[in-house]
Amino acid sequence: MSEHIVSVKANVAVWLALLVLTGVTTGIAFVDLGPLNTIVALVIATCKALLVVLIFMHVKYASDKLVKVVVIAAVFFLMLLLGLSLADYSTRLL
Amino acid sequence: MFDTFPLWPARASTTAGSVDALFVFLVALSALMSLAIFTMIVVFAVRYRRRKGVAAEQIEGSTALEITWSVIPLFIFVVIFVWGAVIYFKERTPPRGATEIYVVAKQWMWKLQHEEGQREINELHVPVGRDVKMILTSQDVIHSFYVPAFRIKQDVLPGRYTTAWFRPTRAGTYHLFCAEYCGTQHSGMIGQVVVLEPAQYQAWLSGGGAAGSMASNGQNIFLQLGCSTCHRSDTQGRGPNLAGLFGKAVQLEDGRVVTADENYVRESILTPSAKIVSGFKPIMPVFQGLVNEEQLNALVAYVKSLNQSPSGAASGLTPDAKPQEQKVQ
Amino acid sequence: MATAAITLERENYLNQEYGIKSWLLTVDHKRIALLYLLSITFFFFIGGFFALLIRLELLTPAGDLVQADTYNKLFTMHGQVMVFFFLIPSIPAVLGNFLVPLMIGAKDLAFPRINLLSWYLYIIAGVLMLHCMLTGGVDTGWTFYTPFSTAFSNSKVIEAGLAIFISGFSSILTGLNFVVTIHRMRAPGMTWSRLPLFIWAHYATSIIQLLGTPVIAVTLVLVVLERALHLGIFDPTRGGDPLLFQHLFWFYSHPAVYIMILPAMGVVTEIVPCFSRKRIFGYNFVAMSSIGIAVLGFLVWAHHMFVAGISLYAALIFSALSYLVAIPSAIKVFNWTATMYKGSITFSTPMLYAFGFIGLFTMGGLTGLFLAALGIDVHVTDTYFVIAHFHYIMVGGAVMGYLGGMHFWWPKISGRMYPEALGRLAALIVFLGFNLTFFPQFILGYLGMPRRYWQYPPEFQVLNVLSTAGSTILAVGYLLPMVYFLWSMRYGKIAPANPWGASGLEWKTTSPPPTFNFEQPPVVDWEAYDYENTAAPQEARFAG
Amino acid sequence: MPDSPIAVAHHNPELRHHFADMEQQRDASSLGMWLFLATEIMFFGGMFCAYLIYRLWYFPEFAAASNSLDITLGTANTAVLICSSLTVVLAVRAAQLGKRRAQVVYLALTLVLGLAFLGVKGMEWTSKFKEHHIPGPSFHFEGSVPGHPGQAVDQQHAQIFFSLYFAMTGMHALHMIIGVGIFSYLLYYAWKGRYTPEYHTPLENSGLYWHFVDIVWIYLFPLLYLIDRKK
Repeated sequence: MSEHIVSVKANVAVWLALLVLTGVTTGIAFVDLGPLNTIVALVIATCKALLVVLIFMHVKYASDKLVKVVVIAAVFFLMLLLGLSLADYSTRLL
Repeated sequence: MFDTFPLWPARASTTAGSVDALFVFLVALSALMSLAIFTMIVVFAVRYRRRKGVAAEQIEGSTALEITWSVIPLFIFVVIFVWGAVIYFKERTPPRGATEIYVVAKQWMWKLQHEEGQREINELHVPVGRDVKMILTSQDVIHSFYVPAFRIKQDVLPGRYTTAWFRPTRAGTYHLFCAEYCGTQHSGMIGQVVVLEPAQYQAWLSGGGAAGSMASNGQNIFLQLGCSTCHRSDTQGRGPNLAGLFGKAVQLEDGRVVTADENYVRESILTPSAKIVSGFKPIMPVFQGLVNEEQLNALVAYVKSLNQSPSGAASGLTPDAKPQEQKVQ
Repeated sequence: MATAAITLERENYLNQEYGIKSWLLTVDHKRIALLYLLSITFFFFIGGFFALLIRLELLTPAGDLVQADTYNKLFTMHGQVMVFFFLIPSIPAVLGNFLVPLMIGAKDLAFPRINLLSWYLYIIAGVLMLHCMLTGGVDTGWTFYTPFSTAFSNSKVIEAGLAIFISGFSSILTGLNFVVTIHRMRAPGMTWSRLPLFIWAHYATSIIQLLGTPVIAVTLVLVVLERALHLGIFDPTRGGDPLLFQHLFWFYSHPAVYIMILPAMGVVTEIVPCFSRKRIFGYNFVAMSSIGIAVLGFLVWAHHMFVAGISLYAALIFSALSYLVAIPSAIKVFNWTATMYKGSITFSTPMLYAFGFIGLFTMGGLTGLFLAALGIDVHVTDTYFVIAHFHYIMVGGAVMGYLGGMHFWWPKISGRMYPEALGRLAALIVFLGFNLTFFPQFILGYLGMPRRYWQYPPEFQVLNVLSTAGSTILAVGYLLPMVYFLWSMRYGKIAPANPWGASGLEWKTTSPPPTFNFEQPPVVDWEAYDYENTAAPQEARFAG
Repeated sequence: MPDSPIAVAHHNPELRHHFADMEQQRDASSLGMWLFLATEIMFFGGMFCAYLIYRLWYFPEFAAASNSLDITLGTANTAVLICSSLTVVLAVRAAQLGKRRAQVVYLALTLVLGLAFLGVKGMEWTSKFKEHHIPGPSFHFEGSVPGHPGQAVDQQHAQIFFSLYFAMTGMHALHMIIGVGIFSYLLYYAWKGRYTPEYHTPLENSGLYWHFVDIVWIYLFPLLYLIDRKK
């Protein structure tokens, strides 16, 4: 696996994008979108996280699929924890 | 001999029979399965034990066999799952019109109260043939209400209600256990359930000890705490009219719709701001710490009683009730 | 004898260096395995001692041997010591540590220093646990249920919680080491489909260790914080939900059962083909069933909570999912049985343990079906039925597997043979003692005797006496191997490189192996379980 | 510990005896780090699970409590952390290219930014302390539910928010402190010129860790600070 060296330009672009997204998420929190507020905030956070994972953490350039599998697996199991817990909490009556 | 060394628990409720049936089925199935596997192992072990000049025959495997012994158990499992789920569903769905008994568990004792007002400690009297619904809560840690003869068990949680129900089928005295570890005297938190013939039960019930029904106790507390100032029987109150409320769907201020069950009434008394009824202001004071579990149970029983007898309910909500209020004080 | 003398003098991992420092600072996975062996044996005897006291107390219905509080501490610490300080590290940290690099043809685990760190974390946790036990102990039950543990117990919950938190990191690092080693350190030719199934089992175990353990770690942190600072997250009087604790706890603690049983299955999967002189039946299915158990094991946790107050619908979902995990377990049992078909079977001690494992695991698994059936679970959960069920899995399964593995690889580990006749006798004693101890508990459970009871109604006494009698037999069965293993280290016959005629890579190096495992880096050009081309041992060479 | 005959053939002093070559060693370390991060996801996951449940249960109080957090400091701190991620990336890049001075500069910058984050966090915690927002006997919360100024806020439910706030940001800060420790170590060895284009695995893996901690904050920020900010 030869290392990929990301250009300064790409790195700075990602950095700027992250800063802009931070501004956007803060700004948009003050706009009333109803229940969409939470969703928008989480979508923006996920975009930021993806930028960091793919570019800063070099996952996009990894020739080895294993790293991707590990990341996806961890997120999958986290979703299991949240999802199956919610299966209880969202249907509790008495 | 049987009494000192029983091999099967007493069967004293309608649920017990159906649980036993599934249990026997599973025992038979397991015996069959293990017998099959153990026989094969023994037969192979003997038949294919090492012998001079006889080499093992290398076998890769068989996808057909693998699929067979995955799919057949799967079908059997579906049967067990559905069977078990049906029993569970019945166990968790109390029938309408069941007699209600309120249970407060604490380290290390069971406090039970009948609708009619009788209080019992570590002992519960119920009649044969009547549905009984237990409304359980705990004052401290988690306990578990367990009557092996009825095959029912329900954890008793602090801060909320859980329910369980049974219909006794046979008179007798049965164990009541705490089944969730609750501290030092966990194994001492035991009692008995006395199932009586209906006539005997009536005699026991009239034996006294009750200071008014739970609903009337609840009504007294309701008036004492001044709840009736806002929760009036007409539409003029600053709080919702409680008559006919129980069991109904309630439209909340934030758009949600909830069912007015025991936990809803409980929460609305203790932390009223949690669920604001549509059209009302969040002005009700918090009663957490002001009422104990028994009083809370009585209030819940009272709110329920407002469904059953509209006339009695009305009397509790109108200024006519003044005399009763004085009686309390 | 001349050849034996040469074997002894050959440099190996045991005689390469001497002195306490060469052990405490070693990064050799084989030496670390032995460090673990010593430490978990120590904790096994502590846990076993607690178990015997519990059984003695239950000899009579009245609480007369110890005080109620003492009894509560005994079963709590029995559970915590056995689960976190014996069963979870047992096979992975001892046999796994020793064998994973050997089986795949590596010189060591990927991170030898982290491996040593795991052991030190385990020791720190163990010392903390011992300190906790000696200065008052803890009485919450190994399950730490809130709000009892956070607001009511007067015992050393924080200390025990921290000890288990630290031992969790030991477990995580071991799992991490295994996954990386299996991925990155395989010898040339050791493809995934040639891996011994012991490796597959450990790979699956490691997945659970990696993804489950952190959840209990953070849960215990929250319990500790709640107890110390009254956060209220699990406290109903502060708006918290005690069931949330149970969800988080079982998210780890149910899969944790598979951390204990999967490696034992791996051991049995090595033993059965070897003593049947046959390839394993259905390699792919056995391998995939390990992974299947690991993944599906994460979907079933709330079946511990059917009466706890969870929603009816959640209970239905978790019950249905629980049956799914039974399928891969069943596949394994069927494949082991099928492997014996048309084999050439011998009955050495490891094989006897494998038989015992299959039998007891089958019964443990089948009674699991009872517990997953909602209607029955309501009656038998939190009773001795559950106790019996999980002891069939964890003791009947995991410990039988562990002992079987210890006998199977003892020649490789120590370079000596254990006395075969005594080995078979001990296996028999363990099997009989185990069944006498735990089978009556199934009946007790269905009769309705709740677990964690210090005193009980008199009609349960006969069965309890049987159980206590069995436990003393079981204790003898466990002491015996300990004695003759120690004896064999000095007086046992010198073990050849491959006493069983087994096909795995670990048998292709000397016994005990040299520090870097192989004289020459191995290249694998044969399939797993290639018993067609592996010579059976000469009878005389290993008969005890 | 003597090297086995095979390993002797390689001469990079950083190659550990049990690996065949540098590439295998690097791949192993990288996989190990990613697996560790996977466990970290589950570690924080337990707290996110608790957060999710209580946010659904006690949404009004969560909104009220969230509105009492300082959004300016929160946003600024997010920006600080993002900048530190950039400096980490540039430090790793400098190592890849063999530029020692740049490595040292970027690592030092990372440390400064990390400490700045912790400083701001400390300021926020201090003001929470002064406002009696620390869960416990003296807890008191006076904020109001957004959109319902008159509604009394349930103290206990608000306290749950702050319990989770302190648990989650505390655990995050602990990770930051560990990160600062690791980066001080890296700075020292970068100064010594240990990290070369052939060998800079520690730098790379610590970078992964730093980015992960950054990502946790990227989620914590909207979840804790931005609940129902609309007026």
